[in-house]
Amino acid sequence: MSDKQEFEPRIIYILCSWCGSGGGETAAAHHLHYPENVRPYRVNCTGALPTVHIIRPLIEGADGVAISGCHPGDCHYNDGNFRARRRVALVKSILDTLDLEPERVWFRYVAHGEGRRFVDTATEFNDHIKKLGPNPLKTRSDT
Amino acid sequence: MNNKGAILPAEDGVESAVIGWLKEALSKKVFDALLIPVEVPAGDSFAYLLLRNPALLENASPLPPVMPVQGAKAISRLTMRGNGSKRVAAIVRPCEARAAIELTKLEQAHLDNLWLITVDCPGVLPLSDYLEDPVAGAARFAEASQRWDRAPMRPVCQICHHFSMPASDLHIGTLGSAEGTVFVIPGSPKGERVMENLGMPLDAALDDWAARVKEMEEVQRERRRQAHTDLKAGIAGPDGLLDVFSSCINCHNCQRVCPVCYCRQCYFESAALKLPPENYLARAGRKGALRFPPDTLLFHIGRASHMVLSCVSCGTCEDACPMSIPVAQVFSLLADRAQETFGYVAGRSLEDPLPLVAYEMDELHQVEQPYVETYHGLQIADCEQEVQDA
Amino acid sequence: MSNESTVLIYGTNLGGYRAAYALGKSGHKFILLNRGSYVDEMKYQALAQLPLDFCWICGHMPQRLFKALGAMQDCYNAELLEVSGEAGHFHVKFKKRDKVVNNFACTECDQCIEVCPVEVDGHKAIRVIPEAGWENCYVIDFEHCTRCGKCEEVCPTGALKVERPEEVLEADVGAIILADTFEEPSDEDLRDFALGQSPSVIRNSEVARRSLLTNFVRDSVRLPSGKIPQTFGIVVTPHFNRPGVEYENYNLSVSAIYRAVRLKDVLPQADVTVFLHDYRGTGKGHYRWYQKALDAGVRVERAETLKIVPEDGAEQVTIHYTSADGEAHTHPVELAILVTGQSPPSQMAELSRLTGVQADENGFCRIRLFSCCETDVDGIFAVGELTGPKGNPETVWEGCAALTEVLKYLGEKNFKPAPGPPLRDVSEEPVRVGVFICRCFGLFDERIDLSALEERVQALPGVAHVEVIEGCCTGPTIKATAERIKESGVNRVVLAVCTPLQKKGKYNKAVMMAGLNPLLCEYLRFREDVIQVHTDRDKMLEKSLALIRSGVEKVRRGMAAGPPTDSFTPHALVVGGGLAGLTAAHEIATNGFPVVLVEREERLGGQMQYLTDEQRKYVEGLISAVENADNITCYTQAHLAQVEGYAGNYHVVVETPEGPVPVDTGVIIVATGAREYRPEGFLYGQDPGVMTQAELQAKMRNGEVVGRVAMIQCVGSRTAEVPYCSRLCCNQALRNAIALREQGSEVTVFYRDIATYGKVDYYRLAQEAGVKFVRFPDDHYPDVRRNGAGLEVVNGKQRVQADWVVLSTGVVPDAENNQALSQLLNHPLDYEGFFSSDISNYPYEEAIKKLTKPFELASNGIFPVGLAHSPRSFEETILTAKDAAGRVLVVIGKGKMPPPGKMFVADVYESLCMGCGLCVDVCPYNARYIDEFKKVARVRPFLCDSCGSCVAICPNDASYLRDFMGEQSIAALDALLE
Amino acid sequence: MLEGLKINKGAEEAVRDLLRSLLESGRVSGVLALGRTGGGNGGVAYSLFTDPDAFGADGVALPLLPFMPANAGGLLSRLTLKGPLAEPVAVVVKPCELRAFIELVKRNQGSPDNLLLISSTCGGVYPLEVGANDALEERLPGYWEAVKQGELDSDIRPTCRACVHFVPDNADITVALLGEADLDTQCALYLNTEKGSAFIEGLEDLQGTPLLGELEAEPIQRSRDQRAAYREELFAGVEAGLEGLIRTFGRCIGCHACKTVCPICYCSLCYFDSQDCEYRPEVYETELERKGGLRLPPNTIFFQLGRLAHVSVSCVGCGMCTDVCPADIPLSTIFSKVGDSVQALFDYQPGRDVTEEVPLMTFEEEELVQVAT
Repeated sequence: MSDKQEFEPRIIYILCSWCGSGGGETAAAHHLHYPENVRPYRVNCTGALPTVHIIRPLIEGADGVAISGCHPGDCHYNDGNFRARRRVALVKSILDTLDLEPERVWFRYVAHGEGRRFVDTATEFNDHIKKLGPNPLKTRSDT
Repeated sequence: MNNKGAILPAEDGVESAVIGWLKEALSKKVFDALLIPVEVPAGDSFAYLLLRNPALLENASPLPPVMPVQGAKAISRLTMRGNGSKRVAAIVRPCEARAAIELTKLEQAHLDNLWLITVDCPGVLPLSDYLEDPVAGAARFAEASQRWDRAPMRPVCQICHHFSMPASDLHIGTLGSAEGTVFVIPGSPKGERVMENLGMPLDAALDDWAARVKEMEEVQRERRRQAHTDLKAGIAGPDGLLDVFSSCINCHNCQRVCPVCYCRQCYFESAALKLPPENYLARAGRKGALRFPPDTLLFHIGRASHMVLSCVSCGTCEDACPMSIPVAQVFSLLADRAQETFGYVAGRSLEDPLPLVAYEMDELHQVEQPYVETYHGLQIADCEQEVQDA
Repeated sequence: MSNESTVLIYGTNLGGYRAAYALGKSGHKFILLNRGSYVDEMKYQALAQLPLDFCWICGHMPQRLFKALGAMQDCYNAELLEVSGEAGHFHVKFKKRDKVVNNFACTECDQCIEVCPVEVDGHKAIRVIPEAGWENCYVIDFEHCTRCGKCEEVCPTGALKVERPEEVLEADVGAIILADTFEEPSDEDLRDFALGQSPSVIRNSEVARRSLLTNFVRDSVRLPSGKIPQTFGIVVTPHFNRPGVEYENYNLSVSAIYRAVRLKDVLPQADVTVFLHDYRGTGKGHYRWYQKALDAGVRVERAETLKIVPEDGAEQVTIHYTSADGEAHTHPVELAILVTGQSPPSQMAELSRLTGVQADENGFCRIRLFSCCETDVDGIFAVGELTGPKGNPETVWEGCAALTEVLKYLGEKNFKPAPGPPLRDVSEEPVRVGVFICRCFGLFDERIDLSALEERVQALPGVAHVEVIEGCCTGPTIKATAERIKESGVNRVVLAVCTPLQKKGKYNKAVMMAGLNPLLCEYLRFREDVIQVHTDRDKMLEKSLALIRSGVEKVRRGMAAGPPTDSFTPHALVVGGGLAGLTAAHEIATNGFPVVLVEREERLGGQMQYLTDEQRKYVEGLISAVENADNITCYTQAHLAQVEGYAGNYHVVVETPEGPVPVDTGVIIVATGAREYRPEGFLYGQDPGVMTQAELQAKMRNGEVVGRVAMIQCVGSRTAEVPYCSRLCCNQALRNAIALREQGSEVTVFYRDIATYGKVDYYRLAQEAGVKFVRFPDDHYPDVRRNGAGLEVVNGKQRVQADWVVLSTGVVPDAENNQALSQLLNHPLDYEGFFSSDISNYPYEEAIKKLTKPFELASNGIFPVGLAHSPRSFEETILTAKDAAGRVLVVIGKGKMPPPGKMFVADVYESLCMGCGLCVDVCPYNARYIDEFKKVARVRPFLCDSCGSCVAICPNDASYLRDFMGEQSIAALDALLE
Repeated sequence: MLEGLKINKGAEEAVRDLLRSLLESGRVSGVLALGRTGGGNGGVAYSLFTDPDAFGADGVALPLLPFMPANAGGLLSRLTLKGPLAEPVAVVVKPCELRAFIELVKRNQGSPDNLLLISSTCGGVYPLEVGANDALEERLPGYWEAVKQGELDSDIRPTCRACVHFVPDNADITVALLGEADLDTQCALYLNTEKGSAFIEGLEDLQGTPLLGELEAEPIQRSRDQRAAYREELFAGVEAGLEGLIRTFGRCIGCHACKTVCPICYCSLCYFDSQDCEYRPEVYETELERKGGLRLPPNTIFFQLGRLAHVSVSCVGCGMCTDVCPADIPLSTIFSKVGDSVQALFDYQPGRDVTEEVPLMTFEEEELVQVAT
């Protein structure tokens, strides 16, 4: 139990450069705080995110990968988020089939103005991953 | 689909009947050339031959005991740059035809001038089993396929439920046919035209065939389900999975022989993953060690994310694995689950759009993480309590 | 003397913004007078009427861009003082007072907020207006401000001045665009709805305002007690308000329905009722929302009268209403949301006095007939809600439509962005990465140990130089940073700064001034990702290091490349020679660009049989103007036979009676129109007394008249086959009904919902004129029968005798033609079979953000207008055509153009590309194609918006963005994990 | 300079101790060596170890395991492809792997800087399938017994049994194994270079006595003679001529796995997988017209001959190609046979010396077209 409390997850938070990142900017403008171990990674659009970019961190050291882009209909490029959703579904299906904890991947829309939601997502995801415990893959040397 | 077919006499067995039929088609100029497995000169394996000379059909086999090369790969090689001018009949197994359909959607094959001809498939032997003693292998195959006994066949063939007519142009139905005959079944207008040109009226009812196929499909489906359940128990979680792939030598041969892995250079061999030494040392430092070459698991999962939606479970990967990893079985499981997510069946039809190209606005909400409103803000639970109280 | 080239824009409605954008793009400077004290203060419409709560902030970027480039002079707290001169040569005098904080010099360090001693309602007297969203606007609450001046002292860049002097300025301008916003009805205007009398009544615009920050969560409707209401009443107030108080634009019904659906999304158990008189969902896709609401369990109550009564001390109000049968009902709700209309602009009288423009009888600015924005004064234009109740799409369309008019009065272009500084070729140099860490004028030092960070960054592999800089977002710091980069001798740069989305231009400028290609640089959000969101100094240091390491790994692999260019054929092709096509062709040609007009029929003019005399005359005028124009080529009895190419470079073959004619064009305007629905049943075609509205008009023109007329609405609209509202029929029917009443006929209108809209309330006029209205159910039309006395209309138990039965038939797309053309042009049709104006229009077809998105070629240089796009009235058809013409004029003059993303475009490694075409399929901009000979994908750079869809779909990284190459991203991700 | 060290521990333990203390002392940042992967029924793979525990008594590392899941020459190239190591790394590889790495360094595919190369006199390795089915463990006692005698276990790959370059030329440290009768209790380390010596000298935990004597003793000579004879035997079995080639490669499935695992094949995209070898249908149709029939996928012989032309001069005879061939074609024998003659022609021995230049490799793509089937 105490181990789990001390466990500090390493989290990659993949953000689209419009809404997802914008949420982070709004959060910053309001000085809202979230755990330091959530590390943002910006892509132009969640629709530009190859599946490998979700899988790789999970193997190479992340305890969780969260992805936030624009709400349905808000995508700066029209449909990138719908495409991202399909890709996330695919990755989750693969992880699920292999019992590799698909719940380590989160996909949640965050709009530019949603600083609160951004921070809540980072915090909630961090708590959620803490409950799950460390990602066993990231310490496996034989991957 | 037409629910009528024609009956082809096959007193001397399916193989010679089909070969004879193809010879006739060649001589009648219904086809200009055939793409068909032919025994190699040393007699110890089979290879796809594109032939126009009927004499070369002597050692051909529409149902060879092994599948050294996935036929869709041969079709792709022939037509990747466009439709040919010659009418080619490709005699392939159902899984090969399905892969050809996928490759066509991926612009790696062009089928306008190519007829996919399939035969009810009893499966094939594992390549290594066969190569150990080709003569004995051939006999074992003949005996087992006669009885539709899949036990000696490759593990994925044992659980194949798409062994009969895929979206091919013509299909040879051997199941449910009367002794000494087979059905010839057109599956497309293109196929019907061929029947017409060959003077084969569509007057045979296919009920017996369809019933037998259905019956066997159900058995196979159940087998598949059971096998997948057992398999899943074995590969579950990081421990199981890494056990299964622990002996992988990173030769990437599974990818190289995979018909739907159409990339000239695989992403997992690309510059993206070639990193400076400090990267490898840092990763090793995090884990205590880094398997080298790195990215074995990334390759398998990543490759899965690239191709499982088009995977036809043909088993070629497993045949080509020097370490006997049950890669085809694992991928058949991944493929079934992933394709189910999108309501897609690889190779079912040319019309179904590839799942990652299309999308619906209203779908897959299960992957959207619901927002627990004001997670750390106002105590929403209290408010809800309030609502309930009210 | 040539005309002035600058334009004065007064007011900040969406139309004004759009016009500003169009002017800047087409090379004209403009002065923007904002009555508000910050950028978004006067944007009522966006909030009040935006039926959606989505994020559309990216659509507003251009304004800032033009200021940065020098096309825009923006004035705050502005007031117009004097206008003299005439079209082409106006002299204007105005006063302004600059914003307290000059955003361009502000680093958003928040030190002013920290030192401010005054705290009101949990805020300091100086605070950020978060509603502005895309940039943090600092405002002072002068009511509470003590003028202590501490904020001014602490401001590191001098961006803040508590007391700004009021300045009076004068300017010579060629034209004036009036773009003032409307007023929301006041609490007093809404007194019947208990607004201000109970916490349980709230405006929809208020919900939208709250939602803009939270993307509509339950918080947006939370009651003051903290309770989440469970019963909602959504009331469309103009349906029940006193006449003349507020006007309805056509968005209101769908706004109400949309709000109801969203409520059900977040509170599925809630009881949601929408109160309206009629569901007036006349816009594209509006009726689908209606269905969606019903499916979601929303109750839609059609009421005759409605009043909201507060309950003392309770968070509850009661909605008293009468239903169509006259029965009175009450419905208590915990929250009533008022969907309000528009009140006439408050500035109208003043504007009339200053400029001479005239108000109409309702107090809106009057515009000339068949013109979208010409006022009574030449050279002065009015756009958006200033001229009447408007939906967002129309407002935005008017912005570009105004351009077509304004350009006629302007002189030579007077604005051109300055060329960038020369860039160094670093391809032969070994990689040397420099990391520049912003201290934000000392602010960051307080939060993090910058020298420790500097030291640790220095030790990172590949880092040649580390330095802490003051900032890189004000003129002097940009220059200083450029110098430091240059001096350090590095050829790759990581800038650890803030908000790259907003400040990217500045950062690019700094590195370009240092001679480096922006592709060799990475900008990190040091402030947003570390400084302002965390507290643990050690962990912040670790995180900063990881972010910087990640950036270093990315730029180490960066490759420089220049912006690709492509040519643009400065010709336009218009398909369809009806009103829309003629208008577009005329506007484009008048501004000097050759146009080819293709008409299927023998003559131009389209469906003239439906027009009034006045309209007919107007169209005939247009026809002769088009036929006599030197630079318009008309082909009649012609159609498109072949279309190849892409936006800017279309190669079209037009099949004419004289044979095929090749046409090269940059853009294609689709104005192929639609057709009238031909009714089945209702004894139509069997009894001479049954006719359509158009046929009725013909009879009326001949002076025929009868005693009893029955009209049936929605014939061929809102059915299973035609699932939309045809928009035109209600106004047309009621105009006819009123005219018939004037002739003494008795008129009964059978309807589902009367979907009138606009300044003239025909519904009320018809009721006043004694037209009878009978509602029929959604799922059952009235029957038309013959009996001895003539015709009889049977609606349930009701029977109405009539001499004529007039069917109000809708507009249906020309399905066959549209299908064929859609395939030929590779341009999608919408659900209803009209041409889609946007490639993706979820969830609402006229989604405003798409309209404000400044990318003219996003729809591939194809502009559907008029009835080909959607059912439109005569005036609206002109508007869509002029909007398209305006958007065309913005781009058509550019001979060689770089892509909108400059060097940040997608590209292909040919040796890896398999030509599978997945990237072509997923590209939303048609920016890709397969080179059939080499069988590899290629990029049309100037259609590429760098979205990266192609990168993600490509299995083997053959596709890449120039700043997001496979090896960059993997290395950056790995570094982030360390 | 210390030239050798005799350690009073079994070879395996001594090498583990050496590597562990190199890591623990910080003299190296990592060790590339074989190790167990997976859980209970796992396999064997190379790993870059940073944790010294891997070399403890129960550690997963197996540095001297007679198994080759990949040619480590290629792995060292991968490790140092994008630049030399900034920190020292020790590697334990087989002589053929070392030779392959030297060839790759010559082609700018890697850098030996900061690498401590440890090799051994090699008693050959088992075929891959032995490692795949857990049989490896059982064979080890027999293997080491044979090695002590200077003999090779009969199940060792034919390629190894025919290998005459089993003494590492370029290692910084050579672990004497072949013919070392007291292998279980004694370990002789030959420190061939100053680098090797510098890393060992003063290393705590590694006590031993200076070693005097020659590596090249009788058992090594004997083994070399035996292997040379077997080599001749193998070469004689290669079917000659075009017919022979066609027969031999008849069952090739065109997977190009031989190329993928070949350490010398360093191209990221093989010429035979490139666009140049993707043809339009008309090309096949013309060919069909001429020959009546053609094999698909094409270029079976073209690929093999072409690859011979590309790599034979540097073929180190590691046998990976044979190991992975799903069609069981004895590729390594053929490549070694051709390699020997080509190398003799240029008087070149691949991997002998990093300063020795690769003989100019010229070939013409056109000349071999006629032999393609």
